[in-house]
Formats: sequence, structure tokens, C-alpha cells
Amino acid sequence: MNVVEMRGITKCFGSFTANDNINLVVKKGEIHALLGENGAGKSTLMNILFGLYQPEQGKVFIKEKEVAITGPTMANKLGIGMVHQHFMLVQPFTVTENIILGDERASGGRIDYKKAEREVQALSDQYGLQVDPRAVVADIGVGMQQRVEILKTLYRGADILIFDEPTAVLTPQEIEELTEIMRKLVKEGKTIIFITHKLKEIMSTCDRCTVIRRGKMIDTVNISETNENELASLMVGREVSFELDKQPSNPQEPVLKVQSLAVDDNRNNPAVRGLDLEIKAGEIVGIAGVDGNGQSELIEAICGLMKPKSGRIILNNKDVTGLAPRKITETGLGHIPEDRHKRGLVLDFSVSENIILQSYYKKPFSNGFGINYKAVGDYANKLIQEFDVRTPDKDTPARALSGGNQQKAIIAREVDRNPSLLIAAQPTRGLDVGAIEFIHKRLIQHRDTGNAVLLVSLELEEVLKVSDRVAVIYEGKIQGWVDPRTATEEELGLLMAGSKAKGGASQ
Amino acid sequence: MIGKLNRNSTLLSSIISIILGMLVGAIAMLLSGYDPISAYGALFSSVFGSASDMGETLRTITPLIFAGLAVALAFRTGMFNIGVEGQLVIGSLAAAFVGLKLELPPVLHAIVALVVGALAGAIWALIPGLLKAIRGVHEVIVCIMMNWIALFLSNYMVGKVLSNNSDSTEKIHPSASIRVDFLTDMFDGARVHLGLILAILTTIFVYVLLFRTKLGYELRAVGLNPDASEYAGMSVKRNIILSMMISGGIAGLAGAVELLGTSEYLAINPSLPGTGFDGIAVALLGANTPIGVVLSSMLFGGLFNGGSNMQYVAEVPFEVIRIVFAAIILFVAANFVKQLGNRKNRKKKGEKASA
Amino acid sequence: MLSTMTNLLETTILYSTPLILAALGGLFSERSGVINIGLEGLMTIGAFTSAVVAINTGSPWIGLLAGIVAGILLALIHAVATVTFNADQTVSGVAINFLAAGLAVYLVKALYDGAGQTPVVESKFTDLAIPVLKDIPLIGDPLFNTSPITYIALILVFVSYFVLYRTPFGMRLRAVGEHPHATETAGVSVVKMRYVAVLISGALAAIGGATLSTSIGSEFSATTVAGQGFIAIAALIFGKWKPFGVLGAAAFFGFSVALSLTGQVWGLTEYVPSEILTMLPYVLTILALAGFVGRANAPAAIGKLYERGSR
Amino acid sequence: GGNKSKETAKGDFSVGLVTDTGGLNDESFNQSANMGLQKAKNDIKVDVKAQESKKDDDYVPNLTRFAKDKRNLIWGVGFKFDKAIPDVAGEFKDSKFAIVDSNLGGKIPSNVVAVTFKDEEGSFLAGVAAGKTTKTNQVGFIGGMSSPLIKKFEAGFTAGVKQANPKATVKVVYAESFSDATKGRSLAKSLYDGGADIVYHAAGGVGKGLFDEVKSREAGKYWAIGVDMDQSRLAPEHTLTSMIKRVDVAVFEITKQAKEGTLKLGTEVNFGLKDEGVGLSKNSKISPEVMKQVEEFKQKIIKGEITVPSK
Ligand SMILES: Nc1ncnc2c1ncn2[C@@H]1O[C@H](COP(=O)(O)OP(=O)(O)OP(=O)(O)O)[C@@H](O)[C@H]1O
Ligand SMILES: Nc1ncnc2c1ncn2[C@@H]1O[C@H](COP(=O)(O)OP(=O)(O)OP(=O)(O)O)[C@@H](O)[C@H]1O
Ligand SMILES: [Mg+2]
Ligand SMILES: [Mg+2]
Repeated sequence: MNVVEMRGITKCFGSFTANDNINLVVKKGEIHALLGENGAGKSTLMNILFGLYQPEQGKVFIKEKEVAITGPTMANKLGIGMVHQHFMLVQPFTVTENIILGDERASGGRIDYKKAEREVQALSDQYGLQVDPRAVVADIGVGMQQRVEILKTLYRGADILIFDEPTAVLTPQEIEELTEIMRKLVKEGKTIIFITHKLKEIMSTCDRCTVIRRGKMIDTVNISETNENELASLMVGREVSFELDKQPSNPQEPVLKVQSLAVDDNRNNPAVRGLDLEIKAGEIVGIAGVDGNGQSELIEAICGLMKPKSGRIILNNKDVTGLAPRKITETGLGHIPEDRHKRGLVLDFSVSENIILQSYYKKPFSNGFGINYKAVGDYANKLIQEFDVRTPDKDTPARALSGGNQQKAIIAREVDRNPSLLIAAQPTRGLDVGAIEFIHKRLIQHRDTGNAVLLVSLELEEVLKVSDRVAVIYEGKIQGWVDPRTATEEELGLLMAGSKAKGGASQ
Repeated sequence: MIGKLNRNSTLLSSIISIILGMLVGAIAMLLSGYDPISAYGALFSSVFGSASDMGETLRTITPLIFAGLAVALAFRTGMFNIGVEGQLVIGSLAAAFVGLKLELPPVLHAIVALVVGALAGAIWALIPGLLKAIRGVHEVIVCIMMNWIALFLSNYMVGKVLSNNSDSTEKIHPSASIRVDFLTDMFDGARVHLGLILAILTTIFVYVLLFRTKLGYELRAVGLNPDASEYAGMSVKRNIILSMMISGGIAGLAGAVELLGTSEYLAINPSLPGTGFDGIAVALLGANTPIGVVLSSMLFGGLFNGGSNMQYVAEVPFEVIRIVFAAIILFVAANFVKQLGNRKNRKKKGEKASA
Repeated sequence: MLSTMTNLLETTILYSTPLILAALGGLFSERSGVINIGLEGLMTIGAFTSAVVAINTGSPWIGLLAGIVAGILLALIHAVATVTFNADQTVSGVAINFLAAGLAVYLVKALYDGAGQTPVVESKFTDLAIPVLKDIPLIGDPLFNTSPITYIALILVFVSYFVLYRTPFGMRLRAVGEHPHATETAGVSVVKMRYVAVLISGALAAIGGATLSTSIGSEFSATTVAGQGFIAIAALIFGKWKPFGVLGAAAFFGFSVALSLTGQVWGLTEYVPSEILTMLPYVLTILALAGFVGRANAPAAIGKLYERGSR
Repeated sequence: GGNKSKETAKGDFSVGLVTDTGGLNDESFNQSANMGLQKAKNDIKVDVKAQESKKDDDYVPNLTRFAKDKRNLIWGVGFKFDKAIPDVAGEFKDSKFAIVDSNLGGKIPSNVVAVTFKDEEGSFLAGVAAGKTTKTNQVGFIGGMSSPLIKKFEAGFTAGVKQANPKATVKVVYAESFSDATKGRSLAKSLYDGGADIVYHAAGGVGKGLFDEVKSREAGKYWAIGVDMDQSRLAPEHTLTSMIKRVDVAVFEITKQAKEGTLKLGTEVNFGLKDEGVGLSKNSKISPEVMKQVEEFKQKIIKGEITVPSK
């Protein structure tokens, strides 16, 4: 039976058509992938199914009955639950509060937290979704937040589950767990619509896949009858090469030396515990590791955004430990921050104003007092060209760009300053293969012009593909080094789990 | 708490809003048996009427422009400077001090008084700025408290320092006055003074500062996204403090200008002048843009000055004007006209606008 | 000495009562994500209406009810402007203040041929003694032999706490103020929640105003509220948007005022001029904030304009 | 409507009156002045027009408006006009001006008459009444803002109390406000709790709080004394008396002289007890025997046997 059928859905934002006469059929008990580039219209389509948007045209059938989904409440009634791309959790609330919000089942006007917590616990046991019912969401990792989102839908008894890019923010282990959970849910008779940019995941977990390009539905294929390359070209509309043409590195003099560095996180718990690291010009060093093992603190410390507790950071033979961010930047550092919306961009500034975020105070943009917006504009147009940032024009607010293009703008800004050390943190999170391909090329180009690159990513595949040397970080220390050409994901996984490196692969 | 007027409010819709606001006032008058026609007649006749009326209107507008700019500038850096009120009082106090206690050659005396007034306002604003930057104390409380402290300090100084136990000081030395004959004559006798010109210059200053300078770029960046600004090597604290001080400086200047140009003396006051709060309305109605501030000041000043003539001629209680103005603010802020015009279309736009 | 303590306490309560009520009002609105700079205006309209109605009906209670209704109606304007039309919340609040100030005084003039204030409210709230409790030494008289509205204010602090932290309504309200989109996807109507919250704030602030005109004082004039609405906003932030925090902040402020006033009676003015002494409460508040209160975190979504499906 | 008044202004004799920020019906000197004006309108048929000021900055334009309107006599009510009157009088040499409550520091222009009152004399009698009536030998005084004008009331009152009852002490407090009734009530509370049984005020709106407080206390034991006008309506059972200041008389007299052309300009006219410019209200709860002594002191002052301090 078709639990979900969307016929001829069209949705416009102003003059822009995000969904153009899209058809989607989801069968009961399947995991149905939804694939498309950034901005293709996946989230929009799902938001329509969840009642957040109303389509201009088209019909929706749930369990073969035509329905008008006027809002999330309606969607819940129809058994539709959605895990949103950008988490929909109330930070200062506890896990339990977040789950029962909107469906509190109060007795005598009073919320029975004890009872609620028991129910949440029971549910989490039933599906093996480990959460701490009492924990405050602000204090738990993305993995658990993800599980909370799923529990929210299950608590409401949803049997049609929409997962919008759930894996974009997860570690390999967590992704493994999630896949398990999805299989389990399907066994329980649920149906899942699964959005991801990672073709591997689609191949390994899904039954069928619907591809969307620029708001139009391209095709629905059986996974058993297709492969990654076909999916990719369906999505992008051209052949995509997964192989990077990458010459072996030729390391020169060291650019960055980190010596027994210790940093506390912003709750003052030790995060980096006496870490040593050296990166040479002309090489890309990748850092693999389970999220929360000190990666963020390490980066922020190097950039001067966090004060180290002890240890030394030497950049271009200059001790930059604890210097102000700008001093360090000027010593030759470029930084692609992991959270592009928090650190990377001023969303309400125009693209061009964002392009000069690191250099606005320098010639030719500023004479020390005024800002020469003519020069800024020309420069912005140049970079938009060069890095093909898809934006109506240089004066569009960054907010209106797709994540992929927002990311390209940041990379343009950082790379074009030609820093001798470029730190790239999660540079491709949430981006489609096209964008990823582009970004990887750029990182390697930067290396080949004789600079050092530090790549921090949760995606093992990416780390192994792009880096020349890979260090595994565990509990704030470098647990060991591996050679990406020889290392296997299993080998890495072990190190990431804390076991010592077995000889060989090291510097 | 950054306030922006609804993005898609246009000049036309603003004008319609103003008319709607006056209609509200007219209804209020009719209900209580007054004659709106003659009332508004009186209002306009005094706004555009005789030179001196126009002069007094300009005089009313002057401090509003300063106050509005002060509020707007702070807003741009994410600070809600509800303390313009107090900074203005302190500005007047400082200017009065210079105007009375110092003996200086004409032009210089006035300049010194203005500068000291601005500095005093800046220092008064520095306190909430500092507390916000280093202790994270919410600026709104500190500002509200500083307003009252300013009032009582000023009253104390008037009685015990600037006069001997009198209700008001002597007039400042003529050398410190910024009234000039050519203006006074142009608007036969009205107390228009150089403050008006200063206000226009300050408007240009704020525009250039915000949108043409390095500092302005930083101030706006910090206001929109402190984390990114820090990442880009700006000092968030420094910018917060700076924007409060500049804002306070402008407020202080307003106070000085009022004292040196309009009243020329300082009197004890049982309550705060209110100009600072009017400034909030003016700034927000003007969408925190310098030109917007000037326009809304003109509207505001025109209404309030015309209002007293309306009371004089048509004997309609002055309060009607407050009602009218409130209605206008609401209509503009809610962008009522346009949204009613096409609710459906708005919905889509709405979805595009970001939260 | 004992009597001075009692007196301090009485004055503290006198001053805090309207602040507590108005600040609680602000609490509901702002916890739902709607800034309410309009407290001053809501108090004004409440003070005016309850005074006039109390005069004409001879019952302060009917006056109070009328005041509440008026407060709700004015708050409705704020809600329509900010929630339905997405007007900037601060602007709308400022407008509310203008509107109330204008309207109330205008009506006084219209009703009492040009008078600057209403006639005396003969039938005002009179102290209500609670048997036994009132005889507790020191605190008995100030706390348990006082205006009914003071009891109401104190009870409302507890009620607010219960509603906000123990009921579905309260949880949804707080959620809306933190993350409206999340709340919407959980099937809660953001618009409905915010309307209710803003109307509640109108009602509470109005009671605060009524206190000034029919309990502490006994008339309404242009200067009846005189800035208390803004002090209430300060108390709200000082109290970190929490019911008992608000109670504490209001009490703290009331107490420092009490000190500065009784200080004069003790003859402090021999050494400190009364203008300076009058600054005390404001200075103390700032010191307290800088000293040990420090950073306060507003509800995350406060002041942000919300539209379904936007991000 | 205005046009009509303009025409008559061209006619025989026309008067304009500008209030200070207190407004026309402030139940104080502005209102009293207006009463004098209305009396002049009815009794001696002059055309009158009154104008309220919203801000101190309005004084000049408001006076100017009347001058432009060619009104023969223009009043500025209140000491706050002490800068505006000379300014405008200088501008419009051929209109006459009058100011209430200030002698312009002695420098009175040739087209201005300054009207002042011996507030201290009236306050002295209030003091006598208080000194003789008090049972606790403690009385209180609540001042609005510490300013010379109010100090006159304080000085006269204190002197009166001392003269009448050397054992009695006077507690003096200032609200540093003319509007905050809550403050007035708190201060009154503190004074009464502190042992005073009679409190006199010269504090405008703040004084309302005094009456609110005294009303909440045992009648016949606690007293309040009003100021400027007969304020007994605020607390009929508790108002011992009111020190009334006949601004109306003064306004009427001066206006009359001006019309008849007998007015001496460039001078200060000072109204005291002897010309009924100040005094105690007819209706009062002062006991007959105390009243007798009050009368005696009154005569002494009129004869000049006692000179009342004004600082
Ligand atoms: N709220 C909105 N307002 C205006 N336009 C929007 C809005 N949301 C989406 N769009 C437009 O619709 C297009 C599709 O957006 P959608 O979020 O569906 O893309 P997506 O396929 O989910 O991309 P991603 O893979 O990055 O999540 C976008 O390119 C964007 O331009
Ligand atoms: N407020 C908005 N106005 C216009 N378009 C928007 C808005 N918000 C999002 N979009 C569009 O919606 C699409 C998807 O938005 P989304 O937030 O999912 O970005 P993204 O591409 O998925 O990047 P990320 O997932 O990393 O945020 C983007 O292509 C973006 O252009
Ligand atoms: Mg998406
Ligand atoms: Mg995405």
C-alpha cells in the first residue's frame, strides 16, 4: 500500500519555484531516500508533507485517502512525524520536556514529570534510542539530540517518519547506530523518508530513492538496480568523478607547531589534554575523531578564540599562544569555522560585506578610517566569479544563500588571503556532492601552492580521501597517526575508540 | 532587542499611515464633541503658518533628531540605550556649568560648552556600556537607573552649586549662547539656534560613521553577530562600549544644545524631560536609519508643536496629539496598510523573511 | 527601633506591590518572546479605569475588574500589532505608552470638565487584617494587615510560578519564547500562545496600576504612574524573568526606597542632602547588579519576529 | 473657538494666562489663578483666555502667542516663569505682563508686575495651630522639592510651631518630587509612625499621599494640614486646616487695576496676611480655644510685632 502519495506538488517562494509539479510515492514499510543538491527542494517538499507549508498546487494522499495537511497538529494526527534538518529542540528544556511538549497528557491541569520520564525511558528502551530523560538538551551532544528528535515523533505514535539530513551532523559510529535504529523501526512496521547527501548511506540502507533536481522530480529508482555514480549523475545532471586527482605531497618546513597544549571547554572541563601536533608546508593533515574529543577546542585555541591553559602554539616560527585572533590571522592563518552560521557569516550582511570580514580594515578596502565600498564590490564580484558562489548578486544577504553557497563564500574569503595555514573544520557538512567535490579540489590546490592545511572532519571517508597524514584525536590527545593510503576505516575506528595505534603507521 | 521597522514599509504606506492616525484622532475628537476640522486646521496653520511658528517647530525637532540618532546608533550595535534621557540631562548640566562658571571669548566658550556637554553624556553612557561589556549586566536596567540618578544629581547641582539655593541658575554668559541673530530674525523671534545645524551635521556624521567607515562596519557586525565578529578579530566589548559612548555623546550634545540655545539656563525639575523616550519612538519609526530619524523627528515635532496651537485655537486637549502619534507609530510599525492591501501575498513574503 | 523595622517593611511592601504585579505581567509576555516596553502604559490605563469605575460604582473591586478589562484591551492592540502584523515589539510597546498616556488624561479632561485628575476615590481598598497572623510581632502588621491587592500580588507570584513550571500551558509558553519553530512543529500554535501571554500581561500590569489609584493612592492623574512601569521592566530583568526573582527584585527596590525615605525621618538629611539620599535606590540597584547579580539571559526568541516556515 | 476670542481681543480689555507644567486644574495655584481670571471675566467683563504648558520650553512660545494676540495683560503663573517673563516682556514692550510667586530677583522690567505671597506667614499660623493641637509634641513637614519657595513654607511653619509650643519638635522631610503620591504616603507613614500626630505639606501632588495615609488612621488623633487651597475634601475627618494662598484674589485685583489703569508696573506686589493674600481656610477642625490663639498671632504678625522668617 502507498502510505504517502504526493501528486503534482508545486510550491513557490515569491517568484521562486522550490517545488515544481513533484510526484512522490512511498510504500508501506520501506526506507525511501530523497536525494538532491542543496536547494533542490527536499526540505520544502517534506515541510509540505508535515503541514508547515501549504502548496500552491497538488494533492496529498495518506494511506490512500486524500488529505489537506493544514499544520503539524494535523500531520501528527495522520501519524506523520518529522526530524528536521535544523534541530527543533528547546535548548534550556530537559529531554523529557522536549519530547512531551505539545502532548503533555497532564492530569488535573498539572504535568506529571515522574510519569512522563518513565514513559520516555520505556520508549527509549523499546527502540534502543539511548537518552537521559532528565538531561538538559543544551548539555547533550548532537547524537543524543538526534535521538530525542526521533523519540518526539515516536511518542506521538507516528508511523510515517521523515528524517531530513539526520546524518549530516553525526559521527560514523552514530550513523551506524542510526541505520540500525531505522531498520528496527521499519521492522516495527514504520515507514521512513530519508534525506541525505551521502550516496553510501542510501545504497546501504534504502529500498528506493527519489531524485529531485532544481525543484523538479527526476526519477524514482530501486536501490537494488542502481549504483552511486548513477544516483550522483541523476542528481547533478552530469557525470561526477569521485576520484580526486591528487599528487603526493612534498612537505617543507613546519608551519604549525602545537606543544603539549591544554585547553578547557567553556564549561571549564579539560577538553584538550597536552596535545602535540606539527604540520608542514605543502601537506594536508587530517584529524579524525569522535565528536567532542577536543577538536573544536583545539581549533579555537589555535585561532585565539579560546585561551589555552598551558602549552605553546607556534605559527610560522612565531609564538602565537594566547594572542588576539587578529594577531594570529595576520601571522598567516585562515579558518573555515565548523559552524558557518554562528562564526562564519554575518547572515544579515551582504555577500560582499561577508567577503571582507577578515580584511575590511586593510588596504585597499580601508585607509584605516573609511571603507571603500567600490573596491569591496569589485573584489567580491571577482571572488563570486572565481569560486562560483551562486547568488543573485553581491548585495544579497548571505542568509538567502544555500548552505553550499554560503560555504563557498567563506572558503573564497579564507583561501584568497592565501594563508600559510588553512584550518578547515567540517568544510562539507550538509553539502551535496557537487559542492563537496569543489571544496576538496580547493583544499588540495591550496596545499599545492605550498601551504599547510589542517582538515578536521567527522567524515572518515573525507579525511582519508583528502589528507596526506591523518592523526586520530581521542580525549584531547593525539591517539596515533595513520597513513590514509593504507589505513582502513576499521583501523581508524579502533583508534577513535581509544585503543593504541599498532606500530607501523605513524610519522 | 534590535528593532527594525517592518522591512517592506514604503513612503506611500507611511503617508497613508499618517492619515489613518489623524483619522483616529479625529474620531476621538468627534466622540468628545470637538471639531476636528478647526483643530487640524489650527495644527497645520501653526506648522506651516508664520515664520515664528515654523521656527518653534524646528526648535522642537532639533533635540528629537539628536535623541533619535543616539538611540538608533546604539540599536545598530545591539544595545538598547533607554538612557538617552539621563545622558541628555547630564549634557545640559555640564553645558550649564561651563556656560556659567567659565569666562571665555564668545565662539570658543560655546564650543567648549558643547564639547563638555557631549563628553559628559558619553561618560554617563559609559557606565551601562562598561557594565554590559565586563559584567554582562543588561543595559536597560542600568540605563533606567542612571536616568533617575542624573535627574537628582542635576537638581542638586542647580540648587547647591550653580546657584545659591535657588530653583534655577542665572542665564549663561552670552558668550556661551548658540542663538544667532540671523536665525532668530529669519524666523522672527522664534528660538531657532545653531543646534538645528548641529543636528543636521550629526545626522550626516552618523550616516558616514555607520555606513562608510571601518568603525561603523564593526559596530554593525557586532550588532548582527557577535560570534562572527569575534572570529573576524573584532573586540565585541570594545565596540559595545564605543557605541554606547558615541550614542551617549550625541545625547549629551542634545542636552547641551537645548541649554545653550533654547532655555539658556537650568532649573530644578521634578521629572525627567521625556525627550529621550521620544527619541526611542523617533528612532524606531525611522527604522534606525539617520534619514529616517530626521523624517520621523519632523513628523513628531510638527505634531507636538502644532498640538499646542491646536489647543490654543480650537481648545482641544493637547493629549489628542499623543493619541494621534501613537496611532501613527502603530500603523507604520505594523505596516498595516500594505499588509491589509494584500494579506496573501504577504504570507509568502513572510515565509521568505527569516526569523 | 522595632517600630522602625516595621515601618521599613510597610514602606517596602507599599512600594513593591505595584512593581511585582506589573513585572509579573512583563514576565508572561516576555517569556513568550514578546518584549513589553508598554508596561507603563498598561499600568496607566489600569489606574485610570479602575479609579473612574470605582468612583461611579462605589466598589473598588468592580473598579479593579474594569481596570483589568481595560488593560487586556490595550494589550490586545500590542498583540495584534506584534503577533499578527509582525510589528517591531519595542516600537509597538512605545506606542502603547503614548496611547495610554494620551487617552487616559484626555478622558479625564473629557469626563470631569477639564480637570487634571479624577475626583477622590472615596470607596478605595482598605487594609484587610488576617486574624492571628496579624499579631505576629514585627512582620505581623505590615504583612498581614495590609491592602487586599498586596495579598493578591504575593499569591500571584506563587500562581505564576505554578502555571509557568507545572502546567502544559506554562511549558508551552516558555517553549514559544525560547524556540517558536520547535514549538510550532510540536503542534502548538505560537500565535495563540503569544496572544494569551500578552493579554495576561495586560491584565497583571493593569492591577499594578489599579494599586496606585485605588489602594495606595485615591485618584488618577497624569502623574499617577510616573515611571513605575519602567522600574517594573528593570525589576523583571533584575529578577531574571523568573517569578520569585521578580519578587526579590521588586522587594529589593522597594526596600532601598524605604531606606532613603525613612532615612530622612531619622534625620540623615543633616549629613546628606535629600537629593542625594533620593538617589540611593537607583545606585543600590546598579551596585547589586554589578556586584552579585551579573549576567541575565533573556528568553532566546525574545524580540525576534516569527513567521511560520521561515528560518 | 479661537477666532471669536481673537475678535473680542481686538475689543476692550483682554487678558491671557499661561499655567506652568502643572496645568489648569492642578488643585493648586494654577487652578486658583484661573478662578481669579474667571471672576474677572464675570465681574468686570474682561475677555480672558488660558493656556496650559506641557514643557518648560513652552513658556516662551505660549506667552509670545498671547502677546502677538495683542492681549493687554498676560499672566505667567509660577516661579518657573522667572526667565520667560523678562524675555518676552523685553520683546513686546507695549503689552503688560504679570508673574506669580517670583520677584524676578528684584530686576522687574517696566512692563511687568511681580506678584508674591508671604507663604511663610500663612504657614506660621498653620504651625501655631499644629503646635497647640499636637498631643505627642511632634509634628511633621513634607516638602516637595528642596527649593527656596518651599523653604518659605518650612521656615514659617517651624517658627509657628516653636512659638506656640516650645516643647514640640518638627520633623522635616522632602520628597524631591511634586507628583509621586506613593512617596508622599510613605513619608507620611514614617512621620506618623515616628511619633508625629500632625503633618503639614507643601508638596503638590506628593501631598495627596499624606491624605491617603492619614485617612487610614484614627480620626481625631492624626491630622493633616493642606496647602494652597482648602484640601479638606481629600480627608474631611482628618484635615485640621489648610494654608490657603489666595492667588485668585491677587489675579483678580491686579487684573482689575490693570483694566482701570491704576496698576503700578515695574514693582513687586506682596500679598500677606493683612491683605488676605494668605491665611487658614474658613472650614477647619481647629478647636475654638486654639483658634483664638491663632487669631492673636495673626494680629501680632499684621501689626508687625512678629516678623516671620522666610528661610
Ligand atoms: N523559507 C524560504 N523562503 C524563501 N525561499 C526558500 C525558503 N526555503 C527554501 N527556499 C528556496 O527553496 C529552495 C529549496 O529549498 P530546500 O530547503 O527545500 O532545499 P533542500 O533541498 O532542502 O536543500 P538542502 O539539501 O541544502 O537542505 C532553496 O533553494 C531556496 O532558495
Ligand atoms: N530565509 C531564507 N530565505 C531564502 N532562502 C532560504 C532561507 N532559508 C533557507 N533558504 C534556502 O533554503 C535552502 C535550504 O536551506 P538550509 O537551511 O537547509 O540550507 P542548507 O543548504 O541545507 O545548508 P545547511 O543545511 O548547512 O543549513 C537553501 O538553499 C537556502 O537557499
Ligand atoms: Mg534541506
Ligand atoms: Mg542542508
